[in-house]
Amino acid sequence: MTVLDHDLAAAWTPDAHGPRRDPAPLLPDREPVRVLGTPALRRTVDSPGGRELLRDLHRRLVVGRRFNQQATTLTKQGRLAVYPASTGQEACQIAVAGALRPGDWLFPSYRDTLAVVSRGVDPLETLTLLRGNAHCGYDPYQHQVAPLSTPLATQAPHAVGLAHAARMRGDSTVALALVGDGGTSEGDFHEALNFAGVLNAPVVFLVQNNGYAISVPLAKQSAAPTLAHKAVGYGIQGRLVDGNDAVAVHTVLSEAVQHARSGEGPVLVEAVTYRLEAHTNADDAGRYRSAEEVADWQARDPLTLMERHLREAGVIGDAEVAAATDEAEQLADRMRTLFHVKPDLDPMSLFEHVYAEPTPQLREQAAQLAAELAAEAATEDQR
Amino acid sequence: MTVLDHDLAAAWTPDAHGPRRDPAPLLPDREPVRVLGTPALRRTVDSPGGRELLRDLHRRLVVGRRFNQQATTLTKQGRLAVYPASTGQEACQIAVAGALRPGDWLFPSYRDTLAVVSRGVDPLETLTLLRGNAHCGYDPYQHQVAPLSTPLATQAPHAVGLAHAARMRGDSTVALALVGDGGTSEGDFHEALNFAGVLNAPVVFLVQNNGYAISVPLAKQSAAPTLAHKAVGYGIQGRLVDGNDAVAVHTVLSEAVQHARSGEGPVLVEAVTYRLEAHTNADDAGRYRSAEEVADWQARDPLTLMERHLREAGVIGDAEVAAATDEAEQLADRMRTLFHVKPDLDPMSLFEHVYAEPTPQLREQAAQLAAELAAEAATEDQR
Amino acid sequence: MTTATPSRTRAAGATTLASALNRALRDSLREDPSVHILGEDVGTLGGVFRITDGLAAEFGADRCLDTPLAEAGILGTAVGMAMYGLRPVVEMQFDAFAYPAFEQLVSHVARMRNRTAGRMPLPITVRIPYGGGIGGVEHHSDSSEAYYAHTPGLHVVTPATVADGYGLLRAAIASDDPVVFLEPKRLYWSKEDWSAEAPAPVEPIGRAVVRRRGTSATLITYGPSLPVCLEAAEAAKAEGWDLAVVDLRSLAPFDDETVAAAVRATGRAVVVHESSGFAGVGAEIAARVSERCFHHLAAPVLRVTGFDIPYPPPMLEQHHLPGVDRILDAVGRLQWEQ
Amino acid sequence: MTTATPSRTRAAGATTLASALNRALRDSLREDPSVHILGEDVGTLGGVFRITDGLAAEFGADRCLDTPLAEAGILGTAVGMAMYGLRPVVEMQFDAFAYPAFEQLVSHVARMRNRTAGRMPLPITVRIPYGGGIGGVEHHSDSSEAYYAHTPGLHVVTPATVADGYGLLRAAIASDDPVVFLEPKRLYWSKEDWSAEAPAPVEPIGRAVVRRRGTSATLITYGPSLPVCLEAAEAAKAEGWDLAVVDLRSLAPFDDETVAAAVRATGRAVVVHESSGFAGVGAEIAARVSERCFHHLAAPVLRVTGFDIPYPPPMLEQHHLPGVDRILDAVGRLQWEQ
Ligand SMILES: Cc1ncc(C[n+]2csc(CCOP(=O)(O)OP(=O)(O)O)c2C)c(N)n1
Ligand SMILES: Cc1ncc(C[n+]2csc(CCOP(=O)(O)OP(=O)(O)O)c2C)c(N)n1
Ligand SMILES: [Mg+2]
Ligand SMILES: [Mg+2]
Repeated sequence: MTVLDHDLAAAWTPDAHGPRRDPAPLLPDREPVRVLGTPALRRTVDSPGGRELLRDLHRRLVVGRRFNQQATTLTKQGRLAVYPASTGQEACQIAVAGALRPGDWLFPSYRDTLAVVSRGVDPLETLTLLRGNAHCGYDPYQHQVAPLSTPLATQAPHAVGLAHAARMRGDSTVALALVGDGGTSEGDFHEALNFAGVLNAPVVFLVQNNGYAISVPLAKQSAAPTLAHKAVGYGIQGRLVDGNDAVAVHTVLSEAVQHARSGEGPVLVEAVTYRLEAHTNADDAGRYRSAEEVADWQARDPLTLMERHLREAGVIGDAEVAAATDEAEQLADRMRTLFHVKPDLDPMSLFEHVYAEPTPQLREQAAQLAAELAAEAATEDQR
Repeated sequence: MTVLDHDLAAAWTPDAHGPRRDPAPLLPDREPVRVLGTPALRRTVDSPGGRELLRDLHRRLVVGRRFNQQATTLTKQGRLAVYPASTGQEACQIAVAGALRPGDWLFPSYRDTLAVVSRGVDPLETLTLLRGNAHCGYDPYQHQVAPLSTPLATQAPHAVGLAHAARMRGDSTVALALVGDGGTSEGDFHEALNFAGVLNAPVVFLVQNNGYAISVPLAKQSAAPTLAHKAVGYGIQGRLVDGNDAVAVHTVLSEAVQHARSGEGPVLVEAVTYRLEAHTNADDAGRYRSAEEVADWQARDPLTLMERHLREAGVIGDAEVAAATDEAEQLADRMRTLFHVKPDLDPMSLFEHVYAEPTPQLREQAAQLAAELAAEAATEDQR
Repeated sequence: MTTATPSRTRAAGATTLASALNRALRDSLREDPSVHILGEDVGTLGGVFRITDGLAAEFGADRCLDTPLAEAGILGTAVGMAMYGLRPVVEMQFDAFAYPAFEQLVSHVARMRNRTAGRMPLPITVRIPYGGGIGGVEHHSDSSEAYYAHTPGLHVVTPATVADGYGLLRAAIASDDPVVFLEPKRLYWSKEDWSAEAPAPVEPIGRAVVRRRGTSATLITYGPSLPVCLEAAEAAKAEGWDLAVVDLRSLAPFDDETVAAAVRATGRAVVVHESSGFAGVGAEIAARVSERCFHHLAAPVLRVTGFDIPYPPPMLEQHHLPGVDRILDAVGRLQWEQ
Repeated sequence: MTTATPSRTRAAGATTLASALNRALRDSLREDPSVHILGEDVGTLGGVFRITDGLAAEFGADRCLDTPLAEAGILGTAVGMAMYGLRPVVEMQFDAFAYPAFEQLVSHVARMRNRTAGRMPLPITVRIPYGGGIGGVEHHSDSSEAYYAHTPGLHVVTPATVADGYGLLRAAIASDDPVVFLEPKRLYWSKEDWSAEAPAPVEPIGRAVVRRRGTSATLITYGPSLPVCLEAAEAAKAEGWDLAVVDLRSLAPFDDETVAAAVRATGRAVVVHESSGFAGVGAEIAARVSERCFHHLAAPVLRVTGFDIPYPPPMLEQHHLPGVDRILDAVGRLQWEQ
């Protein structure tokens, strides 16, 4: 070979346009990480604080399931306009709260009401969107929870921007964005992960791969080896976890959050799970999936799984289960009470928060509505 | 471990939601594929038709460089409104034409005028967009070339749709979409690759990674190991090639097109190259890159490289170089002649192709313009 | 997320808008092999509103394709399909979820024919369920017609009746131009005596229709507001007003002839639509009616529209939507005492 | 791609709109540490129009950030930054390249304050160079203001003078509401005697200004069409017309007071803008002026706008853009003989 070739060889590495990352450490786990039913569970039990952690996860799972059930019941009673249940995905939903610190931010998607409630937001405030009385009933700054995002994946870039801003400020905040398997197809998902990689923002993306986007199965959504493999294209770390194993999700998410917090970069976590209920109460899941498939996954219910393994490991017994069930019933009671009170509705509020100050146009329109309401009230008084 | 665990282990492979691909075959070449200066060149020379292929590639490179030069000169003379030169990227530009068959489709980006001309489109018709007399001056159906796309990456989904349509029709058409390194950040790029993977559409994406998106260097564009690594996230094959090695680009692109044509799926090819000129004539590249860097890449000029290696290999000599130069000068001559004729401009054409039939509103507006033009003409006649 | 799909109880002879649309799609697929439907959940599920119900089963998954969840990708793919000679019909799941496809629509779908001097037309139909009144959560009730009507190169149509649902959708799919087909989702389950056996011939796009003759004033409206206007016209009788009602059906192109004639006949006009008023389609209607009928007008053209606010949560939407009272109030302000 | 950046020859005391905008950004960055600029090529290059020239050097790459090439990502990232208390200023490179960010703008930026009952305001400024007349190739000359003006929750402003460039941009950045700041790119290099030493105080958004008093008729315009209208008003003198010219500056909110007063004073009005007329901002202006000034109008409000066609290639753009003659023609049609 000539000297020229040698020179070129140096130039023609993948680094020709600057330093690039080695792909090897970015590739996800070969198999989804599991703890329940593996030797890792024993290690967790024996670790300092391990038993408490496991009991806490179990308790949250029990309460989480009850939350989903009660919200579903309220919907059947007409108290919620629509409810997209996370039944079957509770391991992911509750792990979120445990993996984040108070200052961290959560960016939920429309199905993630349980994650929001697990983070501490009041159930009534969380559910206003689905009840129909207000878009976002909670103060995002109280528990650092962004509004539930209905347009899919659009909140992922918000998480990146917030994490980036926090990092510039010198804060140790981590942002966690929740996306569905369907949501990963959206351009915003791509742009968010790319920005995260380039900015090295302290952000974690959790994809709850429940196998369906409404009726569309994963095979029609993506041909990727796993969704976690998408990480490599952004130079960020991919992780794959059993999304029905609450301990595994907790562990992997905690590691990811720690990775992001320490400045090592963003992480994309794929949790393989299943939604046991229909897409929403309005959906007819029988149109697109078989009863056998649902039964298969019911046999892998995250709650049953957890309870069985923790009992087996001697971490919980009847007392813990009873205590958790009690707490769950208290929540359900509270929800029933809360939702039996008619919501406070002020039509004039429609104009209040469009801008910091209503524009002259909105003042005119508000006056029109006020006059209409007054006229209506007068008519009713006359009766 | 219990039976339950065993059952679960089966469920918890990455295949839990259906068959997924093995990532290994999707990962790109570890180093960009090179032919020039490697033993592969000799093999090419000795293969049937090898010499002809190499001479043809060389000839096209010479002509392509001249095209860029002449278009740049025409721009300085005010004959083009703006010109984004592909100088330095000619190896990629001309390889495109060679890799495609007549029935195949090309989806170029705004910088790819040389690729369009190499495919057979008339230079005058190709350049109307940049001259300013018409948006797309050529008939896309004549040579199966979509209009040059100005909004970046937006033509990538078009390529997927066309390839998918052709496949449904049973045609053996392949679509090739050209995107820049910057363009890979757009949501449309992601959505196109994802659709391609899911539909298994016969489409090839060629990313000409020239290190910059206007002033933004690759390191601020992507943290990926290589852009070709993005393929794995879509379950499609990634390839990495030395974009200044015309033979390598030709080889890899031809393989990719064949891969797509045979139904094996889409391919993402990253060609590492460099734009030797500024972004366009209006750009000041000195603001964002050093003279040394440009000089480094000038030393790796695809044309010099090709000529040197082919001479060394005894494939071309002075005669071939002279013949190629002649052809190049003929093209340049023709361009000068073509562009010295004033373009035909009919203001009334503005209304002709907005819809199949002008709407009543457009007919009114056309009448207004016609009246104005008549009045102007009358005024000029009076003088 | 999906909103409730009200149960379809079938009265004898009565057909819903939803099933007329389904029938139009089926007939189009049957008659023209180049017609292909694509979108989120349009295949196996039949769409969240069931407008594509049964079509994948009858015509195969390729003709009625479940796509990945990415609206720009869906419309961009449709562009490529149209380039190859197909006639794609795209379903956007809800109004606000068409926004990710905005660039494809405005920069390509609307302009490709013009860009290529007529050589590369894109006969794409983009179906968008739009509007409120269905108790939908945020992003499920937008009226986005003004964005599309303002974009040269697009036709924008919206049916308000079952028969028009069929006829306009057939016309949209048959059109060699891209058509944004806006489906008033709260009328999906409204019924009419319409025979699926002998559907009306496909009318060309661009003609408004007078739904009710009247002498006092003219209501100009379209889509989901038509039934409200007709109700208002009935109620107006009690006030002594005989109101004409014009249903535009096509926002672009606009039927100046029918509209101007209907306004000249009464000398007074109110434009009614759900979408926010500011720079809405109603502004265009009011402006061109004022321009063309100036000397016939006894009063300014008034508008009754949604407020200039983001669409409200379900429990407050009735205050936002133009209702009968608000329309009658506007009619009352048409300077009758002069 | 980028269009030519004309050379900036500096007359003594004369300042260009471009440098006034640059100065407004610099002053904002200096005075408020929460102000952050982000966009394509805004850092090292200083933007393709050099509006951010020197800012990365002076304030660091974090305060003036070169982003990846993805407009939805840019605006979405800005949303997150604003949620954390920053005041992002986003640059979209050209009008048509803001379309990929349409969903973020309409579904989030415009609605977050309302969605959260005022708890999560998004003080984001989205700078968009817009309009034609610069010989730009396709997608580089769109006038997209109607899309934004129709969207509740956004303020939409556009300067037509150097002083307003500075004042309005400062006001936009200072505003606690999201502002779409439309920069008429063909005025970037227009010069005025404006002192960068003592810039005018920042005015609140929402006030129009009468640029020329007149008695015969009122031209209502904004942004790139202001100089054309002023020129038309000069030319109109020869026809015996004394035209008033109103510069809206803010499309939303709209200054009804100033506009209505200016129209009532003359009884005749022509609205002028570059964007396509159909369902454009001019329709809103004409509709509301007709509504509010009905009995003062001697003629219908006319509109002179771009045609309802995709923006033409550079060599034909002069036929599309409203020019002095077309404006005077419209003034001539204001029924003077009555
Ligand atoms: C941009 C956008 N497009 C379409 C929809 C309508 N939609 C709501 S939920 C859904 C499926 C979401 O699937 P996935 O992301 O897997 O989340 P999952 O429902 O499984 O939790 C769709 C298509 C939407 N909300 N946003
Ligand atoms: C959607 C969109 N955003 C922004 C632009 C403006 N623009 C034109 S070229 C360019 C850089 C493109 O970089 P790259 O994709 O690497 O292609 P290259 O110019 O290097 O060929 C930009 C930002 C555009 N054309 N389209
Ligand atoms: Mg899912
Ligand atoms: Mg590049």
